Formats: sequence, structure tokens, C-alpha cells
Amino acid sequence: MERVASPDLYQVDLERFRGPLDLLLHLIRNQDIDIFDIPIARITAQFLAAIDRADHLELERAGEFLEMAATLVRIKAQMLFPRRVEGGEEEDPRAELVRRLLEYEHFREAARLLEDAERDRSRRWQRGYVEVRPAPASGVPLETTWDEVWEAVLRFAARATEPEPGYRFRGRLVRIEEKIELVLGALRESRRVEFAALVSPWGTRMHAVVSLLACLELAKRSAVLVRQSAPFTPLWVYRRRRGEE
Amino acid sequence: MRASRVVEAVLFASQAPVSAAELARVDEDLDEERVEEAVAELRVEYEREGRAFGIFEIGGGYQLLTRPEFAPVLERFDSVPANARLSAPALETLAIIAYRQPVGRAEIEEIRGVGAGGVLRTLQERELVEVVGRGEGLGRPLLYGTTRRFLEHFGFRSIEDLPRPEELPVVLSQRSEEVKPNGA
Amino acid sequence: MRASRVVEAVLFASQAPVSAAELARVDEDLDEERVEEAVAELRVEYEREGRAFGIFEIGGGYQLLTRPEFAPVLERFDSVPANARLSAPALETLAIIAYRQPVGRAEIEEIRGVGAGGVLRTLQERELVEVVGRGEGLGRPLLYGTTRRFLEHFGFRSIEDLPRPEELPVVLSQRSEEVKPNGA
Repeated sequence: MERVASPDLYQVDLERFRGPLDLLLHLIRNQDIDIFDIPIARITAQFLAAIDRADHLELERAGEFLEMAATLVRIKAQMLFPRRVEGGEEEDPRAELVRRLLEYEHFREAARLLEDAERDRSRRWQRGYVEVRPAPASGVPLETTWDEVWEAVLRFAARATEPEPGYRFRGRLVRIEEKIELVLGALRESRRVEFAALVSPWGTRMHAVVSLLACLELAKRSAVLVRQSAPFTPLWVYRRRRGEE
Repeated sequence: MRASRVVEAVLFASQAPVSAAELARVDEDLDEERVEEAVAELRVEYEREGRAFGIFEIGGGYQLLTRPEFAPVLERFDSVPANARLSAPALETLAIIAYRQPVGRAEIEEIRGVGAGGVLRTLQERELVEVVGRGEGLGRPLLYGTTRRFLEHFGFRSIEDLPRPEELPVVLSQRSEEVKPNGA
Repeated sequence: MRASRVVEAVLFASQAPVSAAELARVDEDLDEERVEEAVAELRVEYEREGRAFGIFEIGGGYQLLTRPEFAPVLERFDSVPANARLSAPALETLAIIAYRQPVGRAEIEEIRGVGAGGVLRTLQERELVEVVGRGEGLGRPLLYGTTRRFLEHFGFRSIEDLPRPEELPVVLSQRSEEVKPNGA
């Protein structure tokens, strides 16, 4: 556990926190600060010091902490120049932050209760093995088509192009918007274009996948028509005029 | 065949909870009331015989589960699969969805102060939450709610069974009306 | 805790048949002889109480299974639900098995990032996939492949007939060996 030596030396490890609100609550609750009267200058200094030390945070997480830092700095400034609202009463610039902190704290507590329930449940086991029984002949016939399976295949492709938070690509990202432009550009020059022709200049699998997704997206927007006469034959992309079926 | 043994066979052969209505369909002589009687009868027997498992009410159905006192033995056993536990961000997100449903991604992110995309996808893939409708307003955002699988995972009988944190700050109820469920 | 109840708990929660030697390792007070006594004791109890389940010996291990005379009950129970369409998780799992067969459950779960138990069962019940062998390595995992029924349903002559265009995602186009050394 951390000790408070002086307000500026309040050491915390950012990695432990689920987000900026979690960190703020920790700073407030561990120093027995009245949440309705937060010493904003001190808390801001501690918050900034904490993110300053964490230089290895992933980009997305760092952004979340920086956004809160900006909010704190703004509140600090507003505290120096109180605004009067109608009726002559002073509006506390901290009010919205306090509301968010209390709300978050409530759900953090709810999550803890869920965790307790999960622990209780995980100490009881359902049957580990149940005999596989073939579906009775009288059951509903399966209507799933290969197209649906193929869509599932393409979902893997889509997932591969969408980076997980904190996952960094080496090299440049392949953007679907760029590919859409490329497809539309090619179709301005001719009525139809072979899919392979859209892909070959770049070669990599990722480009091929994103190009295909671009075509599918355009097909969904009814801007193009994608045709293939049989499996393994060339895939053609057709320009589609408005109102054309 | 005794009603209680028919009920026992179905509960034993199912990994997930089975509702009284589903059980009643198995036999013409059964109705929900007789199913409940059979369950009560089995409970008395299991208790008396000191069986290692019992009948628990979960997610609107009945489920056979081992009693908690056998956990230390089962935790150590290789061919007994460990019950998966959720991460802290997943639990927080799930808590928000459970208490606020139907709720959109923006509101979840607002409450937690962090992005929710990755966690939401994990929860959907584990079938703990699902899209239950679309909200009003810009882009008609997807709204999420909890599933039956959610109740099973936590061992709740129904959504009313959710534990409630002691102090509910008054501010909490303010915003619920802003999000209007649509398809839910 | 009575030896017979510990044995009962393990047999109930285990994914696979358990040998007397494995059961004996659960508790310091147990040895194979006492395990066999416990099994005999349970068998007498189940018989006397007319339970819907019993202990069967399979491949050198014990397993708790529903008694065969309850098969008609379970058939009536099963005949109710059965969806006409496969769910998204089932479709994804089917795609992985179709393109990577033979493939183990662990590998499927690794690719999808979630448990595959329930989905595998659905696909097996639909007779679209089946166990085609066992892999090398720890626990000799079951390997799954598609069935004849799969080919018939989707109109393929053979597995080689599956479309394999350039844009097939890498996770599906790579052979198991390239990813995991202890696969098929």
C-alpha cells in the first residue's frame, strides 16, 4: 500500500486502475477526502504526477487518463473564477465530476457484488459430461445455407483488420475507406473490373481482405454488384446505376 | 415411471437449467405443478441421502449442481473443468448493463470513463449480453441487455435476484429516462 | 467427508471417465481398493433408490450416465427446441472445423477467444461435425472434423470442394501444424 508522505509524492501504479475514475476515487477515498469538497488543486497535482510516471501506457488508455487530466485542470481554473448563475447562487464547477464519481463508485460496488455471486457459483459444478444425443428426426430441419457459413468466415477477416485496443500494427494500416475510393476510381473508368485486378498491385493478404470488404460494403450500399459465375472463377465487380436492380 | 425419476433424468442429462414448463412437456401426465412436486421430492431425497449434488433454481429453471463443500476436491481435479471467471472491466461493464438495461455503449463508456468496445464484444461472444434494441437519437445506437446465460453464470434465479448495493446515490435515477428502449 | 460422496462429486463434474487410480489421488485417505468400495456402495444406493442414473465403466474408467431406459424420456425432451438456423458462434465454429480439420477444441477456443463446449454439442447433434480422432500431447484431445451430412447439406462433393479464395482469413487458411506443434 502507498503512504502519503507529502501530497506530491503520492505514489500509485496506473496499471492497477481500471480507468481515470477508478484512480481518482482511489486518491479521494484513500486520503479520507470529503467527496463533496474535493481539494481540486491537490488532487489534480497527484493525478498528473501519476500519469506522468506511467510512460508505458497504451495509447488508448493514456488518452482516457489525459482526457480526465484536462477536465481536472479546467475545473481548477473555474474554481479561481466562480461563475454566478441566475438567482445569485454560485455554481460549483466540481458538481458534475462529483456526480460521475459517485455514479462510477456505485457500479464499482455493484461489480464487486457480482464477483461475489460469481465466486459462489463457481464453487458448484454442473455435470461435466452429458451424452451427445442426435437431434430427433422429427425436429426442425436445418435451414442454414453455405452463404451464412461464408459470412462467418468473412467475420474472421473483418476482425483481423480491426485492431484490438492496444494492439499496434507494424507498418501502415490498411483502411477500408481507401479501398472503397480505389474501387470507385477503377469503376469510373470502366463498367466492370475484375476483383483480382484491384488486388494484385499490393499483393499482401491484408490488402486483399480489405479490398473484398470494401466491395461488400459498396454492394451493401447498392453502389456495385459483385458477381461470380461459379466457385473459383474470376470475381467481377460491376458499377451500378441508381435504380438498377 | 415415477414423475420424480422422469424429472431427475432430464435434469441429469442437461448441462443448463431446465424450466418447469420444459420439464412438463416431457410427459403427458406432467404439468408444472406436478413438476414442482417432483423437484421438492427429489430435494428431500438428496438431502436425506447426503448426495454430493443438489437442485438449484437458476435463470428461471432447475439445475443439478455439486454442493459447494466439494469445491476443494473438484478444483484440484484435472478432468473437472474450472469455472471461468470474468475480468474486473468485464464485471464493471456487466454491472452497468445489468442494472441499467437496456443501455447503449456511449452511456457505459461515460460511466466507466474508458472505452467499452473490446469488453462488449467479449461479453457478447460469451453470450452474457446481447443487443436488445436501438435507442433514439443520433445513429440510433444499439442497446444491450443481459441474457439467460448471464443468470446462469452468476447463479441468479432471475434479474430481480441481482444484489443491490446498499447506498443508491439519488443522482443515479436521473438519466435512465433519456434512453428509450425500442425493440426491447 | 464420506469417500463415496467425494467419488460421486468427481464423477458428476468430470468431463471424461475417471479411473480408480485417478480417483484415489483425490484424497489422502483413499486408495484404489477404497475407491472400488465407494463405487460399489454408490451402485447399491442408486439401485435401491431407483435413480435415473448409474455408474458405468467405459475405457477403464467410471462414468455417471443416465440409465438407458430413460432414453425415450430424453428423446421427447429433445424433440421440442432445435433451431432451424445455426447461431453466429455455431457458424464460426463450423467454419473453423471445415477449413482446419482435424482440429481440437482448444485450438477452436483459441481462435474464437471463447469456450466452444455448447456450440460443439449443437454441431454434433446436428450431425454436421463429429469426433474423427485424437491428437498428440497432453490429454490426447479429441479432434473434430465435418461429416458426410455436412457435405450433403451444403452441396459439396468433398472437403477439397470448399471455396479457398485468396481472401480466406489467415487463421482458416493455415494448416494446424503451422500454428500448433501438437495438433493433428
